[in-house]
Amino acid sequence: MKIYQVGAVRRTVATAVIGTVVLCMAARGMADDGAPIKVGILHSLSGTMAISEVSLRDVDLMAIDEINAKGGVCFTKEGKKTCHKIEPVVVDPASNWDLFAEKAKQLLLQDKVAIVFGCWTSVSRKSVLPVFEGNNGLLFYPVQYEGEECSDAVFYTGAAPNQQAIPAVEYLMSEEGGGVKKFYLLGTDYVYPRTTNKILRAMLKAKGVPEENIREEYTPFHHQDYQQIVQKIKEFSAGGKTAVISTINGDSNVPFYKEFANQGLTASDVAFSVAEDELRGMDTSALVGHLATWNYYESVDTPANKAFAAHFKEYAKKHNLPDAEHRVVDDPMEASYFGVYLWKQAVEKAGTTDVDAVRKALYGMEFAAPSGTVKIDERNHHTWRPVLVGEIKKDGQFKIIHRSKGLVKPEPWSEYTSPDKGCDWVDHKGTYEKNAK
Amino acid sequence: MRSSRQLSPLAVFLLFVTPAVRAQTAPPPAVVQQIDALATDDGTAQRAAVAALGESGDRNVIPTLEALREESLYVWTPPNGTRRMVIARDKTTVDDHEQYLLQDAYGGARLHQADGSEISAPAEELQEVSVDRRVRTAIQVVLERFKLLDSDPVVRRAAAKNLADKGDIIALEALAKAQAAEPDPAARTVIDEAYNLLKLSAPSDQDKLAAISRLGVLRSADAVPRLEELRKTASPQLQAVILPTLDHIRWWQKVNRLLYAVFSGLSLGSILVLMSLGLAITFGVMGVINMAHGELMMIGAYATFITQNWFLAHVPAQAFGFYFLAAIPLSFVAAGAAGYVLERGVIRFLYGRPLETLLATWGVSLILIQAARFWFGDLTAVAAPSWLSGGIEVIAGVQLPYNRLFIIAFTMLCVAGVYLLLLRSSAGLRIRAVMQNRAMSASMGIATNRVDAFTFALGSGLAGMAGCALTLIGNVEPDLGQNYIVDAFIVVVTGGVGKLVGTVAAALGIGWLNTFLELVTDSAVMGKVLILVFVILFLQRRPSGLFPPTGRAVEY
Amino acid sequence: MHEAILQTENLSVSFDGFRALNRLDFSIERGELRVVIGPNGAGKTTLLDAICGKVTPTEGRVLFKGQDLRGLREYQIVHLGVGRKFQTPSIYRDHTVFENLELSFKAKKTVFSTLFAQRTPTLREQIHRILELIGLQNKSGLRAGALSHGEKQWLEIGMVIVLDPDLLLIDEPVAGMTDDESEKTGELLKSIAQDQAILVIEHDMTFVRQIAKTVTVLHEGALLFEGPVDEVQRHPRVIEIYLGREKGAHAQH
Amino acid sequence: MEPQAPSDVSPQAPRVLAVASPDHTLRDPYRRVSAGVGLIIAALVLVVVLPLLNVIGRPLPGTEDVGAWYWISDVELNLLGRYLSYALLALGLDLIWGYTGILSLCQALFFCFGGYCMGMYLSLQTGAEGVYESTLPDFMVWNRVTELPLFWQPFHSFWFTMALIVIVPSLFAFIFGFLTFRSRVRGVYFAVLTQALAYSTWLLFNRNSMNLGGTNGLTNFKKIVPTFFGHATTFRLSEPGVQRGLYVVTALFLVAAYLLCRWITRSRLGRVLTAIRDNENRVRFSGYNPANFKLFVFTLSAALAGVAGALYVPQTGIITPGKMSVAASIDMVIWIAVGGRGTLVGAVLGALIVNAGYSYFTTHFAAYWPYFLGLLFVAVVMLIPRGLIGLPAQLRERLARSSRRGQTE
Repeated sequence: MKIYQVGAVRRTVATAVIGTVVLCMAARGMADDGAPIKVGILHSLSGTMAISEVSLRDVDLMAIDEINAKGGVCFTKEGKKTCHKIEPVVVDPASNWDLFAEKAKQLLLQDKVAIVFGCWTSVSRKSVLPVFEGNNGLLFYPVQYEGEECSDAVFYTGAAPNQQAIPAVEYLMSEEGGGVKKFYLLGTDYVYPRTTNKILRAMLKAKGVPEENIREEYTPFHHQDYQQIVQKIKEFSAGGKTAVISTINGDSNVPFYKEFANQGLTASDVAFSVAEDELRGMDTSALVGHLATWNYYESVDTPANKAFAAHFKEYAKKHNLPDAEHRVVDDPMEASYFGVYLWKQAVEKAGTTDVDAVRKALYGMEFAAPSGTVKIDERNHHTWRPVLVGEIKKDGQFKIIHRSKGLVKPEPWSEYTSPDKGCDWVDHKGTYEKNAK
Repeated sequence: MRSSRQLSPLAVFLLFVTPAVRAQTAPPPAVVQQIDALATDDGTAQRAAVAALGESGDRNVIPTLEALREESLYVWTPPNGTRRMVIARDKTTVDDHEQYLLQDAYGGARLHQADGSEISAPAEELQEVSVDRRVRTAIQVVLERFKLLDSDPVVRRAAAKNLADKGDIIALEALAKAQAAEPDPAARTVIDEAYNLLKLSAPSDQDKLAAISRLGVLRSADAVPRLEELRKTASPQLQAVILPTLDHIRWWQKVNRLLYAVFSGLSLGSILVLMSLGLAITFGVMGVINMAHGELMMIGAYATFITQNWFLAHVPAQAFGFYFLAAIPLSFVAAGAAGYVLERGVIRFLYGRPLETLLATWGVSLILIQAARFWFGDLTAVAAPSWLSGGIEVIAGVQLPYNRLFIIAFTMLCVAGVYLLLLRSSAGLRIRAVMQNRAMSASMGIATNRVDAFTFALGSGLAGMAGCALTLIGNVEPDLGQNYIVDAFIVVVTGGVGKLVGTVAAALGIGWLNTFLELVTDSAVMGKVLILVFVILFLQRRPSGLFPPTGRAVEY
Repeated sequence: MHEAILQTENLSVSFDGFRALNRLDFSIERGELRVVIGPNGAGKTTLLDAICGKVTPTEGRVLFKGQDLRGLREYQIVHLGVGRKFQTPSIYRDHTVFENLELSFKAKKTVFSTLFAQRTPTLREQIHRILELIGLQNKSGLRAGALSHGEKQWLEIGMVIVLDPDLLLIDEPVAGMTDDESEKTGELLKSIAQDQAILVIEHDMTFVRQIAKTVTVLHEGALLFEGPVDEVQRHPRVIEIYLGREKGAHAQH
Repeated sequence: MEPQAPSDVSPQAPRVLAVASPDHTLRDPYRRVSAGVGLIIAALVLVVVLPLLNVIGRPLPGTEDVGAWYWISDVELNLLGRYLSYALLALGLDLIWGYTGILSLCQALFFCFGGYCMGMYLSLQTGAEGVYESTLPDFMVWNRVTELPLFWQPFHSFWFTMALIVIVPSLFAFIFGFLTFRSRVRGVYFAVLTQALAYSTWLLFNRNSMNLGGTNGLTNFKKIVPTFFGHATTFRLSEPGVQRGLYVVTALFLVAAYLLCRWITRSRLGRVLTAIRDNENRVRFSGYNPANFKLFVFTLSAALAGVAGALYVPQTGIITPGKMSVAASIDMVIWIAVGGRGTLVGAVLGALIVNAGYSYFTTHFAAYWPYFLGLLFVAVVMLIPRGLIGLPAQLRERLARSSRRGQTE
């Protein structure tokens, strides 16, 4: 950075000038040098969300490494086959939602990246959405979410509600799942649990579960004191056949299940929304036997998946990631990973990184992901994935106890809460009314 | 590779629960035949075999079934030998190859060679017997029945409860037998309840009537939904009994809820006391607004976490449960040392400028959080030692968790300790002297620098112990302290700065009020918000807190 | 002329059960210069605190110009015409001497009137008069924190004077001053006392003799004796509890 | 020893020499003129030159052209615009903390009140252009709210919104301040109380049932439609020209706020404020009611924060409860401390530098920002208590002191 000599110039002027220079230098990104394709990685590396998102950055970079090692992204343009290395631009939105928008803008306009892989929380996605829509950018979003969104700037590789929450409850209601009759919907008070529970409630109602057999309860972020809630669950679950559907966020899980175990609550099943990466640090003894529903587990028994998991462990060790020895892969990580490959395939098919062409190429595109073949829907920007119900094992892995027949079609608009709505970017411009032909 | 961290706590846990030694008798052929029959993909056949094993009444099949449930049961095909069923859990390394140590499928004892060495096998020779959930449910029922005769009354009670929940009328007989043999009164009550719950499904009204009145006497919460169900179809004669019984049970439920609220208020309050105690010293006595107080708690929590891991690696498994006792002083020392460094490095330059200490320590806390994130990476949690797991059921339906009882007792000890140290010891006299009049104390030969550093380290150490205790109920994570810091300040300010008794009173008051508000508003969020509103309004009425410092020289 | 400007009736102040003032009846007339003496803990400063609203009486009342001061805030009492100087100089260290006086100057003191306040010629003139009176005319632009201890004391007295109060409460004005300085202070107080009533707390008997006509002796929060200086010095009880000790204390210095 | 300064509660600022005597500055004609000229130049640079540089030198669309070297890109100008709105908030915070010595840890709250008012207006303007093609804001549709809640109604109107942006935060600050200042809650107590206030409001705003978008806050803004003399003009937020306009408006507001604060701090009121910081007890005995003065300055700072928030939101495109967290408010205090508390230029400068540093670090040294920020907190408090603005004076004094020591030896 240059130091400006200001000599006898008035203090105020000097400060204004220096300030401006500093700002401009800060805001200006790296220069564009042409040949490699720049891609943006937009995951929090500091702040509260770093715990979850750092792993996604790692797996993104690993996929990019793999692709580059095999020569990069190759396509034929004007009769000539060229290969391009992928150059990741990693930024840190620091778990600050405004900064997500700022960094997204910077990636798209300043760094001119072809694609962005990023976000975890709903709010971070909502914050960058206008940026991507307004500047014709493309985002791969790898986390399960509450649905009710239909944007042509985003490809959702995580689960829509009908691929996660609903199958979990359907399973619990089945004979095999224990014929659960009463549901305690417990979550952290924010959009994802609220929306998910709204859909679940509608679905339970449709299946004839009476109102008094459903309870909803929310706690603040980082809630630690679950004494009374567990006492309430205890009362609610008297008589058995009860399940707690938990959408508790992050660090509230442990206080909840410790209280759960210590108050001697044994009668009910709990479906947690925790994945391997979160279980990695927990004492799982009190969680064994409880359930979760995801579209992928590290324990999926295929050679491709074993290779993926092993490769990641190797990658973690090679790059000295914290706690490298115990690193695991989980659903959002797999979704991040195959997202990179799907995009690569689409670029190769389209023969360009142009957003519109890539988007078109992605419709209906399939990829042999670690969990098996996945497919981008032909119309709605979401991903066809298998649904797997897993039981938590003491080593923090899941035993897969139920799997869907084939891939489940993603429905961003739940059939229970918005039966008349659909999402279609081919024949309609996004969200449309199904009945209004 | 990750198993060393994950498996072992459970291995230890199992060690405490299952009887360690079993008789090494020759297995009856019929049982062996059923065990062999488990090795199939056919769920129905597996369920039949499981049921048959249950009928056998042979307790040596418990390890078999447990292994099957967690899929540690294997068919072992040695290179030159006959297939047999084995249990394989623990790994060992033989000639640089990972191998499984084998256990007998019947009885679960380790298999030994003729020369006494343990038999192990590579993974290739082992074929897992996999089961579906329905088989596992079946195993559960069989195991519960076995557990009715377990040596541990806690296990027997859980088994009875589970059998009642499953609603399997076949278990009635087993329960009756178990009840007759039950020596433990609490367990007998639970078995009694389970028996009568099942008896509600008995065909005769006479049986039902007896069950209903008995359940009423037992105030069985579990009976409520079943009685409701029964009411719809019952004869008028039964109806007349069911209604008052329901009322009676419901009334007791309300009493239970209230009792538990009182307890959880006390528990929450004692946690608040524990985390505010250190702050009461650093803030209340020394006038330092230590925003890194929460991070000192975090250091204490990580000290506990490291202690646990060290015990896992270096201490025999039987002694693992004692790690927590070792962790308490260690967390005190770790956080105290950090506090000492903080005082010497930063705070001593800022005495008398409280708002500056706020900013500087906030900066320190940011650094500590990110450093912890860098070193430890993730959300972690410690395994509570077995002697702090579970709880004591004081009356039916109200179980007081041991970890919370421990925290309450621990808090009382800490308060007593701090009280004695500050007000009844010569060190405390010096601390109070320096805090009241630095110049005078210095002229009387007190090394004020050392007293400052010691006092701050003491406050920090207390924060560390609070962090240690908090691992019993929550996570170990980098921003653990951030969850508590606002609460801790609120407690100290509400109590009146510099007053130990104020801090304790405010913490307990806020604990109870919070619990009460949560009960009334039926929402944890509103409870929390309202408590803050109350505190703000309270401080408007009494700006110096519950126990204000008084006197002519005081200017708040 | 013989009209009490300030009167306390049955005035008691307690802190945590300790009675700093005990049913004190006391009064001072317009234009009077009264000195209050008493050993440490006699309740002298508490008396001033109770008058100016810093502490609330537990019992009894304070009447200023016939008005009960109970419930009034300090600044309201100031506006009624009571000025207070503290034992140790309480001034605005980061402001200049001029600004210190300007801030104290008798004017409308609401938020908006200060926002639009101008430095009128009257204000400058008055302040310069006071500056001369307290002997700081050459230090008007100096940061007050840079003044010597004695100058700070004078500045604070100046700040009280510029309020134009009817009653000045002055707590140990000559503490820490040289003999020369205290004599000047005495003259200063005497010159003000022609228009305004002054209540002075002081230990220094030389100074007391210099300025006082009537002296009030407090002991354990109650009135022990009141009368001319000479009588006070002859009063056996006063000598016993106060002057004797004071002499002893002087000997130690 | 001052009787009214027990060590643990007195709000003290370090001796701020620079502002001690505006009388001096005014009396020195050279400095007075130069300060004035500097101010005008700085204002011109911010309001005219920078946006101009965004217009000229713009790269040709659809080419590989990166623009002239002096071109300030849309992203940069937008960033700067947001920093300037922070600077606006910093001015208010400096009034309350730097000048009056009251540490308020809930400025981010007022910022968000203003921001949410603007956000509500913008959400309603988005109208049927949202995901659901409903006139209700998107989040209400998925929360099954069928009718616009009553408290949203005023935000249909542009001018009502403009008024509420000032009224909501200042009224809130007024009520809170009235209760606290009247009962003489001071120093640390006030800081802790404001922190609790920020915390509880943050908890409330995270709730969906507040009908303010819960954790996701308000987003997906499309346009501003101000009405002038009954004539509505539509400005689409996605257009660079509109963003540039917002920048200019922000810069103008900053200049105006600076002038307002300068007027206040140089009036007798300003001297009362610093007097409260240095010796509140004496202020009372000089016949002022400190509570009223504090209330005034607290309310004013809240209003400035509200305006800042309202300017920030359309330039950022989102407002969430995360912005009003306890940490956010504390971070704001460090802007002032870095620039130099008790000086208006310092507050502005601090806000700009710290935030530019934030953007820079999170791009080029991802994940190291917390270390840097933490060190900044410690270093500023311990090494440069008067901030960057006071640094030259501090160095001069140190130099003078060491040379004096040299002479005496």
